[in-house]
Amino acid sequence: MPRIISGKEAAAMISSGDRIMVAGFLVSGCPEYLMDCLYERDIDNLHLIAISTDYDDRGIGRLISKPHVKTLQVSHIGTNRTTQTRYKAGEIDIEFVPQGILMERIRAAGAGLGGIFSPVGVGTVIAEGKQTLEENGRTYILEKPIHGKYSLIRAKKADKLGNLVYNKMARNSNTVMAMGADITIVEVDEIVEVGELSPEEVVTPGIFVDYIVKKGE
Amino acid sequence: MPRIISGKEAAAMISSGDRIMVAGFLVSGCPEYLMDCLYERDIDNLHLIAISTDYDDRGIGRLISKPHVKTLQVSHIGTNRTTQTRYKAGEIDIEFVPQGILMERIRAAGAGLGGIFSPVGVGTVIAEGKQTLEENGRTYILEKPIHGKYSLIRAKKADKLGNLVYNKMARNSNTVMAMGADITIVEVDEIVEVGELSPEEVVTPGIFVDYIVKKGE
Amino acid sequence: MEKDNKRDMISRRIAAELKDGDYCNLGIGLPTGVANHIPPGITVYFQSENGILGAGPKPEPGMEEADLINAGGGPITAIPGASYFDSFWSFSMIRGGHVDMTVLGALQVDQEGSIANWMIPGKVVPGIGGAMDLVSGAKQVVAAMEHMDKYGNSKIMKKCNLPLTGYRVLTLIVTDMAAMRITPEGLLLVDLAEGVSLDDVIKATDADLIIPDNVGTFN
Amino acid sequence: MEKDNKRDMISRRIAAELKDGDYCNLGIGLPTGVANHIPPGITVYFQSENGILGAGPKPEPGMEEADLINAGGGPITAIPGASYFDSFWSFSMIRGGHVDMTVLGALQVDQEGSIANWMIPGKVVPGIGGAMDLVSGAKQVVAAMEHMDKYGNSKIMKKCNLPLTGYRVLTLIVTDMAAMRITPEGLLLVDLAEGVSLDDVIKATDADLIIPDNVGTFN
Repeated sequence: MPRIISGKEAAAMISSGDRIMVAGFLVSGCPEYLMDCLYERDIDNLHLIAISTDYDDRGIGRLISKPHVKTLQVSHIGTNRTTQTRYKAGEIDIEFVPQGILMERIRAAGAGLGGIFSPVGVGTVIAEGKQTLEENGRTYILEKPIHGKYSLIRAKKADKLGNLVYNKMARNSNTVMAMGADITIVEVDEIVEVGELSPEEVVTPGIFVDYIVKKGE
Repeated sequence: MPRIISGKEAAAMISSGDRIMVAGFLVSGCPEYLMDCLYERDIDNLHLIAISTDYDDRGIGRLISKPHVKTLQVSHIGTNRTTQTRYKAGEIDIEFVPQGILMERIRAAGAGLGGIFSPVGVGTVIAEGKQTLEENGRTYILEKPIHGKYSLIRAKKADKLGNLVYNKMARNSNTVMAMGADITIVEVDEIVEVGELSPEEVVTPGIFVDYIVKKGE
Repeated sequence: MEKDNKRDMISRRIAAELKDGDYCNLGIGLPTGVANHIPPGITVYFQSENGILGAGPKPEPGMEEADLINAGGGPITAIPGASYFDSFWSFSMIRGGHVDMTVLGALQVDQEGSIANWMIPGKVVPGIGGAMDLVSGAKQVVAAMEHMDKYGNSKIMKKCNLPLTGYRVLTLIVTDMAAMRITPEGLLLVDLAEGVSLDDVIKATDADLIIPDNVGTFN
Repeated sequence: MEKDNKRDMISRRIAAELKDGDYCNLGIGLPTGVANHIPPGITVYFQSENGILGAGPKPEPGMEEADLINAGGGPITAIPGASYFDSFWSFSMIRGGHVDMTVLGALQVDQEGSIANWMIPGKVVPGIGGAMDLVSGAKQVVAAMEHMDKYGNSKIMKKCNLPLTGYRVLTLIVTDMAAMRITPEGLLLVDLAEGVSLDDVIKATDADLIIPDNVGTFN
């Protein structure tokens, strides 16, 4: 059963060097309030796992302007100039991961798999050094799980058991990231009583959620 | 976009020797009307993929009492005596697959993966002859995709684009089976107009559905 | 002791391992009873692998629903705060270590923590179901079983000889005679059932038992 | 020809490949235009990899929503019959061959059907996004691009020299000069853009082109 804490308390849990996952796709589904709280922390050497680094001034973006992040596993940085500049300057190391395979690898960690054989990126740099499997005339490459210590995710509503529902397309990477980390912290607009969500509408079951932060609190 | 057909038309598509998946868990989520229609067909040598063979007289069960099914990939037959009898008599070949790994293998087929490394059944007969991966002190075994020609699934409601919603726990194997076959036929209680389901409540997107059968028609 | 009393005692001992807020999956048969013995003051959420978190007790007669069933096909209810999900996610949850405890019946267990419960060659072949996934993933894997079979043979072995459900996966074994933990050193006797002597247990156990100085009791 | 006209022409030619009921994913930039040229009488459903099937056109000004965006972050609408799903399922859909067509912009393509569109070493490194998944899984993989770069160099190569997005994945290439199919025999010229001669195309193409007896036109 998750605990309700403040954004400051959530950010205070994270230490220099931690592996953190941050959900969202170009800010939609990104825990922006938790990003603000984390931005205020004086930490560095984070390993950040995310679909993209959003925009320079929004979402995950601001984190990149400070020395917080040392390494990234990400599929896209094209909307954030700071990430590109710091990457080219050698200040940030990046492993580019195809977006769907990023989801697969995080899910593999959350679901106890040792890896998956993927058809994505065969014959490209993505495949370099990876074990292969030939099957029915196709080549697959072994993609290993990506696991985080913390996942920072974002939903519209949580009940007090941590069951989550989302607004429109905002679910994107949230459920897999909730599974793929040791500790999951969700930022929500609203916390409702147990029983207010129907069992059929729950998108992310509360078993994957450890802490709930109400946006702005 | 799916076509609406009768149960008889659906059953007529299936030929002797086909690989078919049938959804459901102990009848919940099982297309019972399609099973009845298929039972009337004079075919044999089917390869059947399912979580269980349900009960002797319900769900998938009746199919087993006829010569329809030659081989099974299944996780459990304990509730169906006919399956056990015919298996012991050598009339049916069975590959037992752990239930969660059955879901994984069908999803792998539906999601274009070449296989997954699973921690399930290491040190048991399930692991025999399978490629292994050692990772962080754990052993994983390679589980290959399971693909069907047809999937027969069951939902509460479909809209005319094939978007599906389910009753309570009945979703079980339905979505992965809808993905894992070339042709998916869904049996529903109700067919509604496009736009009557909210985009947020859809559990199985219509892209995975080829034919819709209204129960009893 | 009556069979029902024995079963209650086993269930109670296992339930005592649970903490407030735990997520727990109960196998069919004997393990089901654990739900009736949750210690007062704590809430435990039951997972059923066919797709629910927050499974509640049997419904009132006449209120059964075909699409609200446990892993054995028996009717259940959904408690407030329950969620439904498909089997793919359910087993992802299980294998990924998100479920705190799973309790399974067993035909045999051994001192290495292996368990056999899915078939007797040439006799019964019910199949694997979700058991192999459950034993591979839950944080605590508990066998709930009678200590001896109906012929008086020990079901607690040095090494299982039936086809395994899980190799070195158990954390705890609770029988009508004893509670035993699987440790890196071997099978550790933790508690004796009330009225059972250390000697009784040693005689009824084929496995090598580590006997500590202090052994507790349960009833 | 004006740039906008060229883009329209490319989009129209690609849209002509679509069949009623097809599911289609459009990359950002040039490919987006395909949605404006769906042939009359057919319905095509647009998938956006961040989690929607049934993406509709831009909303009216002031009606934009942060949680209803395309893969480029631009505001979209949801048509009746749309569904939302998470990225894990979205890419399962894409890789599993359930999407009929994906259209992508390209820096380079080659006669083997390889495509490069994710980085120029030392210069631009936007990253991969969903492109590598898309090219590995969609039934038809179409490159929508200008035939030559701004320096007048052919972008249709014998072999791409930029880091690849996909190796031997394309089925069709449509440029402002020609439509070309990737076949087991090589790169087959299918159509010439109106006002473009066979000679123009051959000069502007570094790849070996198979020229059939009958070449169509598009505009």
